[in-house]
Amino acid sequence: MRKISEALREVAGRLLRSGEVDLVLGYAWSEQGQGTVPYVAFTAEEAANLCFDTTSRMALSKYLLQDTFLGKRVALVVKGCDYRALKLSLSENRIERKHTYLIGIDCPMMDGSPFCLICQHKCPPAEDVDILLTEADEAGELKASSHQEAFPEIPSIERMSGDERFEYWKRQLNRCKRCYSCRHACPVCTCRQCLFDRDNQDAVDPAKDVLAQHQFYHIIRAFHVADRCVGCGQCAQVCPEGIPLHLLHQKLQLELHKHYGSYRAGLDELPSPLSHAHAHEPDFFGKVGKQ
Amino acid sequence: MNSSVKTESLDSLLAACDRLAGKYRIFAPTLEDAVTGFRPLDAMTKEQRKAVDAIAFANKPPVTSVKSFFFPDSEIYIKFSREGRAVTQMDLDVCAPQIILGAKSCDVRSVELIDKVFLAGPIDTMYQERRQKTIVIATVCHEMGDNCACQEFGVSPAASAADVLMAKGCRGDIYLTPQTVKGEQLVQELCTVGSFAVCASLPIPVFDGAVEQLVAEQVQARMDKSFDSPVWERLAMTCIGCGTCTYYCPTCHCYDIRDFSRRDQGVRYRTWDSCMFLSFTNMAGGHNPRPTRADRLRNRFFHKLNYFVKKQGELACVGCGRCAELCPVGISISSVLKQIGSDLHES
Amino acid sequence: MNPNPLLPVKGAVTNVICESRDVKTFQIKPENLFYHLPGQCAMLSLLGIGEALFSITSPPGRDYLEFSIKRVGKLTEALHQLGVGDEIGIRGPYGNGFPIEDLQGKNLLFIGGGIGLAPLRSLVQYAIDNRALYANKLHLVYGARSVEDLLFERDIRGEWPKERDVQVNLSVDVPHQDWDGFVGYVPQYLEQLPLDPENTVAVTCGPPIMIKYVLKTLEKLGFPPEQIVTTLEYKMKCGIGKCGRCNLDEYYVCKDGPVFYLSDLLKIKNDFCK
Amino acid sequence: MTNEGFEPKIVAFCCNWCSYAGADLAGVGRLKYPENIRIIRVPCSSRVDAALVLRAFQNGADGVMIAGCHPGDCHYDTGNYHTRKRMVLLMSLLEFIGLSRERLLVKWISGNEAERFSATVLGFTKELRQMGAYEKARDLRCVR
Repeated sequence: MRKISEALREVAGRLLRSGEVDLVLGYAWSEQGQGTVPYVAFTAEEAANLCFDTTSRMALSKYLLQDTFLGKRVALVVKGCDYRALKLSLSENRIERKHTYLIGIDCPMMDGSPFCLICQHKCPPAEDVDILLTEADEAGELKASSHQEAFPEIPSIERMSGDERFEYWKRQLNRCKRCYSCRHACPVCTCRQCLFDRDNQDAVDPAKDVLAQHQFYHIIRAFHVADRCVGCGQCAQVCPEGIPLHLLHQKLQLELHKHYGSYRAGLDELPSPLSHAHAHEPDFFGKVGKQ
Repeated sequence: MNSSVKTESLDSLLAACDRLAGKYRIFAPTLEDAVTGFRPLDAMTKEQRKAVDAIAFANKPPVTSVKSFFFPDSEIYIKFSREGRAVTQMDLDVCAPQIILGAKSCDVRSVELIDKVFLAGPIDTMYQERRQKTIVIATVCHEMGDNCACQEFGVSPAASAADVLMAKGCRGDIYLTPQTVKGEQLVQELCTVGSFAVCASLPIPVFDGAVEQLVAEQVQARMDKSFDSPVWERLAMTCIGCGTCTYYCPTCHCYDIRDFSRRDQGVRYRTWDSCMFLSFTNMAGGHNPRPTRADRLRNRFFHKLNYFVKKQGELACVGCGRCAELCPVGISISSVLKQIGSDLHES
Repeated sequence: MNPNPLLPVKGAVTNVICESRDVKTFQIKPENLFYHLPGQCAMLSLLGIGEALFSITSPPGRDYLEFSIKRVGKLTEALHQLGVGDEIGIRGPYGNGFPIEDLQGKNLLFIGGGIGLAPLRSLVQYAIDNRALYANKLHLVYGARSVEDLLFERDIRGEWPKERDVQVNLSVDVPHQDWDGFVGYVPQYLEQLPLDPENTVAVTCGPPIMIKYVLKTLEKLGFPPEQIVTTLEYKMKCGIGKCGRCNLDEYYVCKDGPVFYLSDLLKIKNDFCK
Repeated sequence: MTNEGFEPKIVAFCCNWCSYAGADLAGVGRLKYPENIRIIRVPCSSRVDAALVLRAFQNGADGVMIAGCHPGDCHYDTGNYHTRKRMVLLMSLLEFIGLSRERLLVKWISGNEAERFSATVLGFTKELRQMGAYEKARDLRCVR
């Protein structure tokens, strides 16, 4: 990733020196040897710390919703999936396009993420970003041919019996501590006040040892991002307990595409499938009884 | 008093523990879905049981610390039911005696730091009972993991104040050295049910203290100087505001008290809370003394490196490296110390 | 085996006084009455709904405890449904209370805002009950949003003005046809009153915004920080200095506070009335 | 495992314009349907989102029924279109996570179909008696 990192540093330095942007939001090497972590460069000298490689996974668009970035002109590094998440926030007027300078990157496929194995949108559209950095000679071809191959756990869970599936998810969800890093890292989970943040509400309480509450939180969150998930894989990546949360989102998206046609959040036109419904859509609960 | 005993392998120690299962609930660190953590010994699969050796003697602590054995993530302390206006409180199940097999010295040290809060002033009896009923067998670390910084915080990887110290010889034989009355009593019980031989010395690696130790008062002073520094604003720009660092830090002990009820029945319970969440200090009128992420982040590190020193005289960190490993954006005690330029970490 | 400090003790509501449309004063008799200082608080609890810390508004020495509660949320809503004879959980006393030794032999200037009069009332009544120790001038300046929001009518317009050398000045934010008193905010009212900082301690309690400006005005009037005492309002859950949320720098407002001298507060880095 | 004497608790969200009217008509017409059902009247079947269904199961329901107008008859035009879209996804996710899909029943019952309402409730109750109590999504802190 040397070429992309060098190009990134050069672009960032130029932008900061010319004052075209107030800061550059990208990635830098982490002292703890975790690969790269999000990094903010304010000056040209700090731009030299910027780099990009196959560990630059965290989607950065959600940061711009924070008030620390309000009103600032930000240069933002966006891979394919990041751009899709950013496009959602742009379409909801949560981020001003004119306050952002988009440094698109032809993504070299992050390591450890099943999504990248079948990703067909590694590169943000050239006309929508201000500059596009590619590393032509390393264009990785698809490592997996089908969704099943990239997410083998989904068919294997589906083949389980009802009780086995329950035991599998009970073991996983019982490890959940509700640290909410899955929600905070998810670039499309962007409500101003989240259902799970409101005080004194009865819907879910923070008890860490009640499976029913964990089920509630994870099913509802999966529902809220069902037609928004852009497949960045961060929900499972940041979970300290290694719970494969991305499977819930992928399973829901598979069902959505099966019944209502494929829809790629952040790419296809709005409105998204779950925000509208029509007579011509299939009916599963008609006179003929259960589907 | 503390004569060491020896057994030829960890399996024979585990076998002895199995025979004590009637009296104690025994926990050991193992793998579950590629995540390390303490699990009940009697509920482990064969592979999990085999994995105990590697994880207990690894040079870094498991993801979840021993804190949850004394300060559980959720703990019901009132169970009630109501008929008309009369409320009756049902009694709760008492905590069974338990053995933690394979804790790290950094985790053992972190419990001592939490003791300073929960066992002082109006004693937290729930915590106290669990402390009294738990026997900790700590392992000896032979080398430091990549995120480990225990020696910087005055924790010796090879010596801790645990009830029993456990070390592994070169041929896989296990040495147990009791260090407290509870430890002595446990070792005797183990000897009666397992094949142990009394032995003299315990092969503990010597750490020559090459690593220079942080002085609590100096770190506190440097933090005082950096209160208004832009460091906190900068760190808060990439922090995503989740609760991972607080829930997995072995010295974090903040909690929330909540009620759950349904018609005429309910419980009041205590559960972990995180100072990184907005609702931690949000008041009924909407007033919040720490409204921004930078406020909350600064408060978290001040509690560990400044307030705790002023109140208890010690840094509230044991250098276990969990924050460095688990924070999605790489913010940790050592990265903060570097940024505020503590004497050891010149930035 | 000492009891679990978080367990509430049973208490019975013995009287309910409606102070205003959203404030009620509850008289509670706990099973074992505990002695408390003026300015201390206690945790009131309704099992299944929640728990919160309220200042004790009755002075020490009574065989009951009084709490004035403003309806702002789920628990206070439920508390407002309580009637005489109902059961309530209570634990305490918590907090350090007012420095009653330092206040002896001094003129006392009480500045209250809205529900903030509740903790002050405990101190005013205590001073009146022990007039020998607090023989000097007692001066209360109390403001509320409207005439209907003025609390403790029986005291501020009944008993207290009758006492020797006690002056009560009242203000409201919103004019009202049969109100001839001062209209405006308490800090503005202070500037128009003849206040002499000599041998006087000012004790103020109210919403953070009011405390911020009252402190500025008191400083302008020449009150040194050592002669200004205030209470702070933070979210509290345990009340015993352990659950970690009510900290102001290294002090826990529930244990090292809620009463502070301004001179101590000025040493604190965090803005205490943000 | 049919444990005799077990009576399932059913939470039924009935849309105010059709199914609730159907239930009413069943009552007026003296049609018998088991009293296991607890009817919650909702303005439209699309008022019921995943959170309500899960909370019903959390609080002790053994079965949840959502009854709405036939597609095309919705008082708000597209209400039941959303319901069916949302519920088919919820059912598949419940199944995926190991909870039972059969305990969530969605049925279109119009205002005059009283027999269909009581038959549906009768059938659902029988099925649930067969399946037994349901603890997998229940908050077990309050057992009664």
